[in-house]
Amino acid sequence: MNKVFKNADEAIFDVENNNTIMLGGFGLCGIPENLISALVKKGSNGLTCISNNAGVDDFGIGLLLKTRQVKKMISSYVGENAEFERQLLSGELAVDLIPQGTLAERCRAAGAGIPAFYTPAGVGTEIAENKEVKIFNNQEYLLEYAFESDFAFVKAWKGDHLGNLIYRGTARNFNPMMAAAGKITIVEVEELVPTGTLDPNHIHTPSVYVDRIFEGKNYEKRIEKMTIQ
Amino acid sequence: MNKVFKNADEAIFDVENNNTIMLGGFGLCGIPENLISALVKKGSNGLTCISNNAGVDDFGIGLLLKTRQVKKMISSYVGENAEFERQLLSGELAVDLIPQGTLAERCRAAGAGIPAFYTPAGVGTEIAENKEVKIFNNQEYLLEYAFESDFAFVKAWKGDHLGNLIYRGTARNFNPMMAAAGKITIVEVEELVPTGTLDPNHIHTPSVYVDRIFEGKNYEKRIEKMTIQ
Amino acid sequence: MALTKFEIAQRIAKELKNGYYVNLGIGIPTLISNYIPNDISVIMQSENGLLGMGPFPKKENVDADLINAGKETITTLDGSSLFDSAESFAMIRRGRVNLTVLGAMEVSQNGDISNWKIPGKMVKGMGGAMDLVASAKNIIVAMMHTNKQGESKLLSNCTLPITGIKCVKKVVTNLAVIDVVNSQFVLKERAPGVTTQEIVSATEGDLLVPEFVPEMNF
Amino acid sequence: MALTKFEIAQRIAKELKNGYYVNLGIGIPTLISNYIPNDISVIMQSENGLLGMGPFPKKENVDADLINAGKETITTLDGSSLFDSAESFAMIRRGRVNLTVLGAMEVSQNGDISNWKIPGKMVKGMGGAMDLVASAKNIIVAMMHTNKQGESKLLSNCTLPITGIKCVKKVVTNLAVIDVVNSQFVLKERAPGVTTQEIVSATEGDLLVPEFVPEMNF
Repeated sequence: MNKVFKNADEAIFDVENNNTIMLGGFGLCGIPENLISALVKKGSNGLTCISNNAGVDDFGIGLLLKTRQVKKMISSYVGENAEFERQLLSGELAVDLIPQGTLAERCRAAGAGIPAFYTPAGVGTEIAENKEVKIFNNQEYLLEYAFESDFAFVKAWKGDHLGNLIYRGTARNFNPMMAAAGKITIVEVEELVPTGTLDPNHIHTPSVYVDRIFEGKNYEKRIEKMTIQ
Repeated sequence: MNKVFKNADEAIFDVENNNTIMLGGFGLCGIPENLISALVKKGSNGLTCISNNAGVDDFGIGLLLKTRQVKKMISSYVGENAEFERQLLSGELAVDLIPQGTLAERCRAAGAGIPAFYTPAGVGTEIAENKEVKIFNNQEYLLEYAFESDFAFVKAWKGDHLGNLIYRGTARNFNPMMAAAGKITIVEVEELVPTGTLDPNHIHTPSVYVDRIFEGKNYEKRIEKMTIQ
Repeated sequence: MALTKFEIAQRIAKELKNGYYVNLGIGIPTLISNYIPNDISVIMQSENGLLGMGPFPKKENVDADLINAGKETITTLDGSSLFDSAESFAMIRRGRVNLTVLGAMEVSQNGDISNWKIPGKMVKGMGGAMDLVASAKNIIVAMMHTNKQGESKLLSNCTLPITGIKCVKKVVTNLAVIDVVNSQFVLKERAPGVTTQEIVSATEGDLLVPEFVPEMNF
Repeated sequence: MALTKFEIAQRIAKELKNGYYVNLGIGIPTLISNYIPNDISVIMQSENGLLGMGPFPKKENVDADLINAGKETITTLDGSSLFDSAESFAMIRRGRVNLTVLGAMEVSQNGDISNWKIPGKMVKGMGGAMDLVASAKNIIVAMMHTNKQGESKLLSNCTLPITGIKCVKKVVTNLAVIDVVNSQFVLKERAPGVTTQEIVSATEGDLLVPEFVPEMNF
């Protein structure tokens, strides 16, 4: 079975309107740049995007917002871009705000075949509304569910032809859990290496989770806040 | 804060009778040899041990069984040793058998501050007795709880003075989840290296989970079933 | 002629597809790796934390830190990955392992399996079997058609404690290949020279027998 | 004299102990890292996946793959470790992060905190704040004692949407150090030159004032 695709355009051949897509990344760090561009080009719309953030006006998921391909964002922190705010206020865009740790764990649960789990985050707040509360050791916890998604768009540093992945720095963030969670997991890597060149002990995402992989190009890796000494 | 201890004897100074201890390892692979020996020497008894297996007659947790220090085993597969069987049949030893994936996930949940989660393993079997059943997507799942333990005894390959750990091969197994789960986590490593010598991108267990660390000695690393070409 | 356990393994090997991730239980299932067709590549999962399990090591390469779920010393391969036990069962529960082959004491016609406990005997534990049968999408049981007393192991209901319910999709025995469909056994193939009548007699559960039942080929 | 935000950070830095793992929120909390005593070593957690956050990089070492939770470019240190977001919040929920310092819009006398949402204004989200306040064992709030309208931010009940309940242990403001004990604010220290009466007036919630309230020292 060949998992290697030529490029992002070919790898997303079966994305359809109204699909739910997980996108790795924290801010603009570790985002699947090539896959986002290909999705803009493909024009699929009505999308639900699960991603910690929503990009900036002219980069990341912001590009999909500009083309109005996104129906709903499921994120922990958004609004670093004006178009997002405009669409939200006008009602064109729906947003589900979820505590970041819960967002991460709901991805992890999906990737681990755990349909639901209890977490303390949000107890006593408005995000607890309509959620099941259970008490363990005299403390309240909320029941949270695994995410369902049609695709996971993942960015890794190195990957082999079988789909084993290694991330770099804090670009790892949500990528490994989403890689495991996606019904179909599509991965772009900065460097596609021959199978057998990565140390089995250093693999972050085992190949079993990866359906498609390709070597991305023209990485911009934009920096949101350049801070120097 | 200094986490580095001289040896296993000093590292387990506060283990008490009737404590619950998690012990890493699968079969005899990746077991905390030095800590087990020190525990035999210390003689603490009435222990509850959470460990995938129970060792063999003269190695691993078998050593603690021989000295009758163990009151209860929580494991997925046991009985590779005669003394274990004798104590079990005579009623001296209690055993809780738990599906291996549930055992692993209950450790992981403990280490992740998740008090409980749902899993399909064991639905319709006798291990589902007295457990809460919930239906998700038309399938039944069992509610399973995070383990509580007083100590985690962990074996890693390399560790630095701060407690960052790297495991080797399949000796990783239950060690990382137990390292995260222990109320007090004590780690023995084959090689204690200066802080700064391990690549941050290759760390399997971040230092935050580790309370005590020491360089073990005289590793036997016994092989249960030697199979060669 | 009824199949040997090696022939059972050989027949099951035909179910493998290129690129499959496979978990093989102890016993007959382990033998399957000897019969993987040359033109396909499958990746073996060992639930103690390895994808891409290689053959036994040469004597000089034995490594105590590299064992499989049967606690045997093994090797890694190009493309292998190592991980912890939580991750290992995460991929199993997630349904990412394409095929699981297990031994069994009993299988019932609705796909229940019993393979972990005999009342009155020392119970060693279920290991990873309950997680595997609860989550794997494709489970094949490899076993003898009858037990040592000559009693059928393909039953209307399991008599031994259950390992998992409604999970077995296919059973390959020394006599036949049998699918589990709509709470019924369906006879798909006969061992060479074994008659349909012999299979029917050896099967306690409801067995649907199509008009033509081919002999297995390997 | 009321403290500057830098002095608030400086005072909170005194709460750090050697070996502490610390998560610092955006704003005043971030400034704390400038005041860590020389004789102790603390390890900064950034919830996007880093333990052992180092200073900003030199221009030539800027790495787009190394940012903190505030999305600023940073560096690693000896002993740093990198991990995914699930692991990052695992260690937070597990209670392994010793101290969390956050800004707030309001704190109530039972330890509730509001810092993520103002009704009628664009809501950007809670990020990791809800997880942090629900799990951290030791939470210090760094904030001004009153808002821009001069109204107290230390209240009997929060008026804004809550981020977490009964979680704040200590509040350090420009006027005072105040502990939260048994659903009551307890005045522990005054900013240099600030009177007890000034603090009482600026505090809407129940404030227990001990007979002697020392001035802060740094």
